[in-house]
Amino acid sequence: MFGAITKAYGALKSIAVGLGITGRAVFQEQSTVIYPMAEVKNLGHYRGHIELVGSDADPARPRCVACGQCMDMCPSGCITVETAMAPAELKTNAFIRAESIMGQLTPAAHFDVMIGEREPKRFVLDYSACSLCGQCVRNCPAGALRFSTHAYFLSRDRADFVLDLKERLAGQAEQARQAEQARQAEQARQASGSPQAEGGRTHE
Amino acid sequence: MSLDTPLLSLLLGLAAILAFAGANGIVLVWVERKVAGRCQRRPGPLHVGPYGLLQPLADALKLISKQLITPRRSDRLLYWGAPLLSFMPVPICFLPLPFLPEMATVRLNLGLILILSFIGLNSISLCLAGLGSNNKWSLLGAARAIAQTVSFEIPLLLAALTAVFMAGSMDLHEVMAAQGPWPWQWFGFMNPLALLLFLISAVAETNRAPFDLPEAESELTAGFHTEYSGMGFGIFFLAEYAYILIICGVAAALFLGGQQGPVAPGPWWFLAKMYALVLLVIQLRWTLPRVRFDQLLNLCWRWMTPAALLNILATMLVMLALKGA
Amino acid sequence: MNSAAHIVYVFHLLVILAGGLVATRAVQKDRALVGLITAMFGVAGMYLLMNAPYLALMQLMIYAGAVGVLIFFAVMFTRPAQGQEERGRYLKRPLMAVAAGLLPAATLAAGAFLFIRQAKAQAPEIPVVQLGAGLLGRYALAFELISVVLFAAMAGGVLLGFERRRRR
Amino acid sequence: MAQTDRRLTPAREQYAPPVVRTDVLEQIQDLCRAMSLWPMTFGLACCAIEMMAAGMARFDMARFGAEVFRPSPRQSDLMIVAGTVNRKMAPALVRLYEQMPAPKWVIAMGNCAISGGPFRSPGQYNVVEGVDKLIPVDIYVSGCPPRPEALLEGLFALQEKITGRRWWPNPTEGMR
Repeated sequence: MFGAITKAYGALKSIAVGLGITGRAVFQEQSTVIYPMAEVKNLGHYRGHIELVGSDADPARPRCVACGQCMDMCPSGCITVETAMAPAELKTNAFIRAESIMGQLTPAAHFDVMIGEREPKRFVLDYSACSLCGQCVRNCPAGALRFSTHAYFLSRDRADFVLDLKERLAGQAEQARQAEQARQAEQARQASGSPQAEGGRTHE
Repeated sequence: MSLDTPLLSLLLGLAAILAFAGANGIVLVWVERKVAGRCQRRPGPLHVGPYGLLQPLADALKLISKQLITPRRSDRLLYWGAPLLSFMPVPICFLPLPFLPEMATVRLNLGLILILSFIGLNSISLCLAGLGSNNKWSLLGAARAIAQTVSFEIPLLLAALTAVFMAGSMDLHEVMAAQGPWPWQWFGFMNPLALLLFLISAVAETNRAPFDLPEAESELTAGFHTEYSGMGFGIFFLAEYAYILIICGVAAALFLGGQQGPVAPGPWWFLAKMYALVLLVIQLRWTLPRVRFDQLLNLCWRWMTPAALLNILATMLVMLALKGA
Repeated sequence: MNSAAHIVYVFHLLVILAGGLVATRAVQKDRALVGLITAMFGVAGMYLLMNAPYLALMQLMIYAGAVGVLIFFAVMFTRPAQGQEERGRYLKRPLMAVAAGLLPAATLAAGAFLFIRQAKAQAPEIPVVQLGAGLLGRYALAFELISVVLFAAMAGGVLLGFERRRRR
Repeated sequence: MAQTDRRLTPAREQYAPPVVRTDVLEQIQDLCRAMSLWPMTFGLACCAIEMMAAGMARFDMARFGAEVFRPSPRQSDLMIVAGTVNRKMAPALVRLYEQMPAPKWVIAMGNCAISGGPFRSPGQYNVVEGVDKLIPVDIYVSGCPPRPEALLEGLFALQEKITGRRWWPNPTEGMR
């Protein structure tokens, strides 16, 4: 009898404790990001699909030397690089050493690529097959690949996920150029008068 | 229920009750989702209408416009009769609830029995849904619903009977009148065990979590309403919310003094108590995990039924002693 | 009795008859049970018409609510596979059904005619207190006997069930 | 591999058009449908974790009326195919889709559901290369897995597809 009463008391107490927890949660601060109205802050370390990196001289032209290492490395075969000979004026005498994981197993797989000899005609990424393993970025000898923060990539058509990264790079360079122009115009306007607090968006 | 009641006022009353039940269902769905969100530190429905108030409306209209599917080889009559039967007793159950002195169109001296007997019919509709769907999950859900409601009706009735003994009447108005305005004059304060038993078995009777075994989603897909799409499912939910309100109203009248209150007694006290209990039931759902079936039946037969019997005995003895003194 | 009461009476009568017909004639057991519960509702309506609301509600609560649901429980687990319902025609069965129906009808009729009284236009409603006093006082023995009979019937049902299972 | 594989039978559509049909009514209905997309509790692989995250406190799909994860296909409007669909799962997926009452929508979430993702390779015998071979897909949300907000964006895109306009501010505008 006494045992039953203590057991019932314990059960009721646990219910009360549970109600207390949820009851307190009602008045606590909510942990929700009101997403489309407020932006998510930790996108900086999101690694989306890969992008080509523009060369230092011409941001619209990829750094890629079309060695094909990324194509070899990709476990799901989602990268296709079509190679073309680069214009003669870009040709340098520097070499970089391409080394694959496979190369670590068989040392004979090292090979040297001349910078500026070849360039990608098309650099096609089928993002819908990618598993974001990052082997391509890690193994690129020319440092020509990076991860994007393109986190919200969706479409009504499956074919949209096949990206021509070279075209994208050109578009991005154009956008960056326009943004730079706009920024310079703004600076000029600010310098001429009406100083304004600059409220830039922090994340890329 | 004499026959000389003018038909028009009867129809008007019925329409008012149905409108109240429908509006109540819509509001309670919103409240439930908001409370669920708040309990988990998220806002709940927010963007559809101000504070998400139009959310249940959108849901209702969407449910109405969904395709209605009758499963092949199901029993058409039972299948579509079940949701209707689950909602039909609702207006009758609202009748004896002491909302307003005038609005209680039929002041039965058996109000409590009326409510309890018609609430019991809900389990029949669950059975019909389970049998009519021609679906194993529905059948199992219906079987659970029966075992659960039939078991928990006993402590529910015994706990209600305790309050009836204390008041000496089955009319909810008279039970209310037998209690005083202050909380320590309420039956729930004088006899907290009865209130507790009544609330627990009320939650079990209305198939709410933590006793929502007839629709346990992790085990039975959606239990007895697995096969119902669109408004078939919507009516079940409307009925469920109506029953929650009714049983909380009964608890408020029996144990919390109903319209009696410290300042300005009146129907608002009753409404406030009823909705406070509904909020408690909703919060319970988002607090406690679902019990296992054997735990459920053990709780009923090994704990609550003996406790209710002992409680009713003790109440009688105390009343006799008080009478003798 | 006014005409409205007559209409209601006929309505309840029809409900009872229809329910009974479905209960006895339906092939599927679940439909038969729905018929039975419909008939119970009709009977409850009759009680209400006779100004005995307590009895009517008890009829709903205990017979429609509890007993009907328990029969549902039994039906649910004895349901044969689809299309394998028993459809055999036996001569014995209707005879037995008629006999089973006639016996209580005859007993009731005999009682009614032996102890016939003038039907009152409007029966007075008997308060619950009086009902309770009667059941625990004057009619206590009859009340308990009914319980014993019910208990015996239930125990018999359980025994038969065990017997059948053992034979399998 | 061949399309004649009986385990890769696409879903059949059975849908009776509504009896009453007027433009205004249709618009109101579409709005209501878009604002209460109840998804089915249906996760296949790791993307399902992100789907759950989208329903949890940080992102809270409930704000758009889409938190009612229904366990029964009969009561759901939206099938979020979150994860790898393999051939053994394909018939179940098709059946669940067929059991949903019209109107119904599908979001293919994650690269596996879109195209088989990393499992797509010549000669593989196991993974369905794209759930659109089985059921009609409305919105593809790419990623491996997509972020929870990306699923929310997928929900908005679906709402846009249903009603013809985007209802919420669009922070992804500059993100191309």
